[in-house]
Amino acid sequence: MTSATATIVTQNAPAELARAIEGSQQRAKRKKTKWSALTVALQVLSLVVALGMWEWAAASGSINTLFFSQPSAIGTFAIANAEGLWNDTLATLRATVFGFAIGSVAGVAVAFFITSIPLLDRVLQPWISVLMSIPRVALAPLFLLWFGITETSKVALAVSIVFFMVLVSTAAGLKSVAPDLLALGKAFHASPWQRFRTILLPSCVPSIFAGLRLGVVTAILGVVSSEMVASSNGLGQRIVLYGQNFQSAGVFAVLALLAIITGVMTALVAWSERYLLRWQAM
Amino acid sequence: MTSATATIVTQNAPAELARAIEGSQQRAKRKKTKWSALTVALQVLSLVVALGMWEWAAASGSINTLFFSQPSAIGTFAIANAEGLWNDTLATLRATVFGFAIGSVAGVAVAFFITSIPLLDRVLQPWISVLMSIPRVALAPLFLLWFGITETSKVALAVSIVFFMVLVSTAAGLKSVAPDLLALGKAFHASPWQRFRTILLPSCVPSIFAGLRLGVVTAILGVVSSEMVASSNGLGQRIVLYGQNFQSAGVFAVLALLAIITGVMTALVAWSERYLLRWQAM
Amino acid sequence: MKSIDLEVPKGQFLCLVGPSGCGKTTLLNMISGALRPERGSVNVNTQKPRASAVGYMFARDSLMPWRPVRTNVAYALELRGVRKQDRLARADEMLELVGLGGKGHLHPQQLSHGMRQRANLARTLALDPELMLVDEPFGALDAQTKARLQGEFLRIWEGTGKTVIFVTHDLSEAALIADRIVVMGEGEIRKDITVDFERPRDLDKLRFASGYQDLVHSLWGLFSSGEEQ
Amino acid sequence: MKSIDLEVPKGQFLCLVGPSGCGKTTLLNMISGALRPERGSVNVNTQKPRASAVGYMFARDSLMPWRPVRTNVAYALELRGVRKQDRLARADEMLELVGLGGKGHLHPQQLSHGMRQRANLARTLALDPELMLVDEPFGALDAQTKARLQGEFLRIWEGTGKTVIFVTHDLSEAALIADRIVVMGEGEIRKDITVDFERPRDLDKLRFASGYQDLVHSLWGLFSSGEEQ
Amino acid sequence: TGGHTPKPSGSDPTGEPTELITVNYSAPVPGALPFLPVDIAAAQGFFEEEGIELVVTQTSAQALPAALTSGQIDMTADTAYNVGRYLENGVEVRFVSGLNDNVDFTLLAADGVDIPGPDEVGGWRASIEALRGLRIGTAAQAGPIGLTVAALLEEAGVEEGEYTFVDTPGAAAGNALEAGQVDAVFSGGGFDAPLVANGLATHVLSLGTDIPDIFGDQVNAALTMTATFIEENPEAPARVQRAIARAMEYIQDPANIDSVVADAIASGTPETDELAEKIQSYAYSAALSIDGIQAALEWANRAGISSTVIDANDSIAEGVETV
Ligand SMILES: Nc1ncnc2c1ncn2[C@@H]1O[C@H](COP(=O)(O)OP(=O)(O)OP(=O)(O)O)[C@@H](O)[C@H]1O
Ligand SMILES: Nc1ncnc2c1ncn2[C@@H]1O[C@H](COP(=O)(O)OP(=O)(O)OP(=O)(O)O)[C@@H](O)[C@H]1O
Ligand SMILES: O=C([O-])O
Ligand SMILES: [Mg+2]
Ligand SMILES: [Mg+2]
Repeated sequence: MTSATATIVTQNAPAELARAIEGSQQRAKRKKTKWSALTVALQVLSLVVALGMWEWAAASGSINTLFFSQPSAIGTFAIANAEGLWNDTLATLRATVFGFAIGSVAGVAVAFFITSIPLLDRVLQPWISVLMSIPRVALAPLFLLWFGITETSKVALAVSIVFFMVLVSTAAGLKSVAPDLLALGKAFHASPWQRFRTILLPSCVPSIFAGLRLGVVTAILGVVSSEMVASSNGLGQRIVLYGQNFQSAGVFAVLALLAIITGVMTALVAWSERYLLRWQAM
Repeated sequence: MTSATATIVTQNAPAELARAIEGSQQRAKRKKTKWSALTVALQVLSLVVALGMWEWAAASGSINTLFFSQPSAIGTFAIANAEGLWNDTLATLRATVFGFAIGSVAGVAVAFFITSIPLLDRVLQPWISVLMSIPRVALAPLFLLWFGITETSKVALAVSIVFFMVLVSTAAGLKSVAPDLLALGKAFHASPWQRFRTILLPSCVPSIFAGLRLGVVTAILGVVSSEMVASSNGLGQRIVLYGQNFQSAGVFAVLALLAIITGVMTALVAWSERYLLRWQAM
Repeated sequence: MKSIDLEVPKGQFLCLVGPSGCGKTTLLNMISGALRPERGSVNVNTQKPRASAVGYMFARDSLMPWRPVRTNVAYALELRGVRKQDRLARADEMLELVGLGGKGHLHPQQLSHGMRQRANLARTLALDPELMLVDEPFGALDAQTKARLQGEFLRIWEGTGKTVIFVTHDLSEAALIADRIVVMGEGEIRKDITVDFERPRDLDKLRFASGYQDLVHSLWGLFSSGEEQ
Repeated sequence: MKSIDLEVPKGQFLCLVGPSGCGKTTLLNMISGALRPERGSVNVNTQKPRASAVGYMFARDSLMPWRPVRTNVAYALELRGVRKQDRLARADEMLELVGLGGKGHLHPQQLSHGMRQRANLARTLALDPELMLVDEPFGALDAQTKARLQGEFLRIWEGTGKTVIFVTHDLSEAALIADRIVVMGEGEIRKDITVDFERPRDLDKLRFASGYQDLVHSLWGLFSSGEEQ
Repeated sequence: TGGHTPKPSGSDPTGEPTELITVNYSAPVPGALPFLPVDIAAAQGFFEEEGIELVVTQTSAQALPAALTSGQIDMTADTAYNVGRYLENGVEVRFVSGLNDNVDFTLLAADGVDIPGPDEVGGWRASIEALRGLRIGTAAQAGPIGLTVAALLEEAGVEEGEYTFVDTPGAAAGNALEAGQVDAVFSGGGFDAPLVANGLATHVLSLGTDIPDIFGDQVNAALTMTATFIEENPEAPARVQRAIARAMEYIQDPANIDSVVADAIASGTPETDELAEKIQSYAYSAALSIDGIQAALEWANRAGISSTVIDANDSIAEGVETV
């Protein structure tokens, strides 16, 4: 066998190391401040380029505006119909917020309850999978019978989706609480309620929020689907109306509003998560 | 300050300990063999009770069979319409499998590509959130335009949902690959392709499958939504058809078929996951 | 068939040593009341009720990452319903005692491993337990930090009169700090050794005293026969 | 301003000791080529190209949990494109060498910590490196397993003529196994000590030899000034 | 016209103040021209003048039966032959007002697909027969229009399996034509106009005028109300019919055409240059034609939309004007 000689000559080596270390720490920091100037600039640029190409393709006739509309027409349409769109946006938003809130709280509560009884957990597993996967739009007429063509009906449809998302995600989190902390609770004789409040709940914050992030998107989906099937107001209804009547500018305006609602709600959820998990960044 | 005396008298203590240990190991094992006889029995029982109550409520007139049908009628309907249902099940299943497969592969591939370029990752983040959150049902007409009222159109809608689910989940997994293994790849001078094949991909299997599990459900949802909006075959179309024709037994028969498709596909995904992660159980 | 019959008198510092998996942690859990023995009995005679009289310090630091050190230290008192003001005052006092005065606002991740184990100790002390169960507190620390914390642990403990059952894998550590070493191995008590170095101990000196060296040497002898799997 | 100027001759067993965060791992990474120094130079003179000549053994075992031990050990050879049959044969040979013969089909989780570090060693040896970089291999083990593995590591290494740079926190360990101890501290080389106990060493005897005890004593002296943060 | 100045509260023709009746209304397709009188009556305040508060809800065809049964919706506009299906399934609805008399469905050929018109040799049967082997878009193949087309194809000797139906609800017909996925579509209610105007398809025939032996006598669209609601509000049918009658007059007055077009667009009718002309070609009528309804209900049975023939007299609300 052969062997090696290693000569390590690092001049000003401590400074060298310090720089390497500093470099890697800066890299770590940069990762946290996601919104660097360059990133934002490129995001804005990509938006402008995408809209510009769309407008140009429509103007040059490469795409049929009957179906694809064009950014300027969408803007004009939105301004002309601002009041009606605003009212329906509020209606959709209200139902979404209610559906999201009720579905989330119920999902978390039921997850804690079910996982506390392992047998119940196992028996309900297939029920949850099946109920979770039924296309809710097909059930909309039943929701209508139960809740009427009211806000309740939209909220109920949203709840029926959000609930399962949050339930499944929270239950998964509960199954991976650090054993050390569970042992701590036992050794310190925490009561069941103390165990829940000081160990389980804080431990599950990340997985609850994983569910909530999906929940926001699905709450809107539920409300819009419900509105598309039957309702007296809301953006979902406008999609059907504009879609049927060849008003593609209207369809895209509504999609943009939905994207804004989702964006704002997702940002609020992400902000709450960051706030509750601020200790992770320390 | 006070102090304590502790007297520990455990007779046959080693046997004692051995039993405590054995007990906890058995508990651990029981957790793995989820399908204990009791669990299965209770699952079957709960199904029987639920169907029985439904049948009874329908027979006694407590619920309106025009909308809620009843289990016996659903069974009869399914047998009478077996051939047509079977053909449409195949059509829906085919589109679902294609949509799921394409969306998953593309989602994983794009996740690896995007996360390998951090700037791209950050610039695309808001685009992904927005595109992910648009209610796809509203886009169905556009998909019709791009892909026609063909199987391609259904597949495309499913892909557009599955893709983002798997993308986001895989990207999250890539950001939490064990640093030790990344260091190993560097120290052993693995090429980028070797790094991908032997470290990144195996590390991400759990997070890819988290996306795939959601992906199965959403693939079916996408195909059915597409079929409900416009199509020449498939179970989604049958939901609309039976819904319009007051055949609630048909609607529920289709929902049951959808639940079976989802169940089987979910089981296959879970089985693949267990197979690929069989080392975790060792 | 053998039986474990162990009586720990008031104020004793007992070290429990033995290989991985021989049941040291299980035994501590039985003493703390977290695990109930199926046969035999565990008798803990304390003035306060057991939940308040027995303190537990874990192998890992097991601090809650979402709480600052101060409320982590006050955790056991919080569970006993002590008023916020009182328990935080007590936590600050304990932090001062373990040399973390003024660091109460930091989160565990902001501390070094050694500092986290000090916080862990402060948390255990906060309840003023009569019996302290300590499970490999210094196992994950580097040699120097370990040496420093061993000294501080003894300095804090000596004179309190608290009973300590201290689990460790490290024979040298046991010889250094204990009044009595109980060697467990594959389910039996192999040896029960009394250590009579005078207290308070100066560990930096003791480490190189010949009496100590001889004790460690003889402890090693106990393991020459056993083959590790 | 200080500078690190370190020359490691062929066949030397060098121990690098020093407190957490002083840059030991960073230095190993620079030698392995995984990290590029911004200034200064790292010169490794080997017969084979650097990628095959330098072996790296990690602090944690860093075995891939999804591979059985055999293909874990063959990993470095797989990366170099060695044929499957050949690399598995080599892996089996290495496993035999570290005392894991016949355990190649097991997954890392099925092994004890000690066995995992043996597999880790086998993986590093599989490439037949000329220079071995070893980062705290025994840090997480209990005292007895650690003692056994130290002995086996030396037994395997002695006579191969491989150069070793071995990072540890444990001064007693360094004194036991090294030809030379380099003490790093907050960015500087505090001391460069030659250890001339004869080879091959019988660790069980050496542990209680007075020459060894004196060396450890003097090493401890180096740290009397440092205060832990 | 008085439509722009509704009275503070409703009154019956005798001038006595009446109680305000709230009616929940939904059309299966908002903005369809056969239902235009309802939108005009609402926009011009004719319902308010009759003491009716109209609450407009949008309910998909899929959900409408449940909505009617559960009392969420009191009144709906629909094709007359579809009402047979409601009644047969126990959804008790009654005709309360006529809307449009002439059956309003057209066959459009995709750009580049040659289908002979009804004026050529063989008449409408030749046109329909030419669909053999083609892909035909209809709004819901299992719905009334899909079944109607299937029945026509059979009349022309084209068997099931010799053509392909593709569901193209609403504007999906346009998308399907643009994408070349269908060779012909059946459309109506004003939604056909944009397809022609945008060059996506050419007009081949209209069922109502070009197939007089089947559709000539049928009533096209009508307003129905649930029996439960009529029982609770016996005056409602007559009041609704009067409001619709006012709307008809308003639509038929050439002076109002700009206002009518604006109201139609606002309620969702696709905007085309020919909209005014198109509106004026409709045969709106508030009085219910018993013969026309009977013809429609008979067609429903012949086309398989309903399995029995319902007696038109049993399906008309009491107290409304019939001819
Ligand atoms: N929750 C559990 N599930 C399964 N087995 C367990 C559990 N807890 C302990 N054991 C088993 O019980 C035995 C004794 O464990 P214990 O933790 O008491 O050992 P120990 O002496 O503390 O070991 P270590 O030194 O590794 O901490 C071990 O074989 C362990 O595998
Ligand atoms: N990827 C990284 N990101 C940020 N900082 C890093 C990174 N790698 C190392 N450092 C920092 O560089 C310094 C030197 O680290 P290094 O790992 O070389 O120390 P060490 O002597 O090996 O410590 P230990 O004994 O704890 O392993 C430390 O302060 C560490 O925090
Ligand atoms: O066998 C060992 O664990 O070293
Ligand atoms: Mg233990
Ligand atoms: Mg290191």
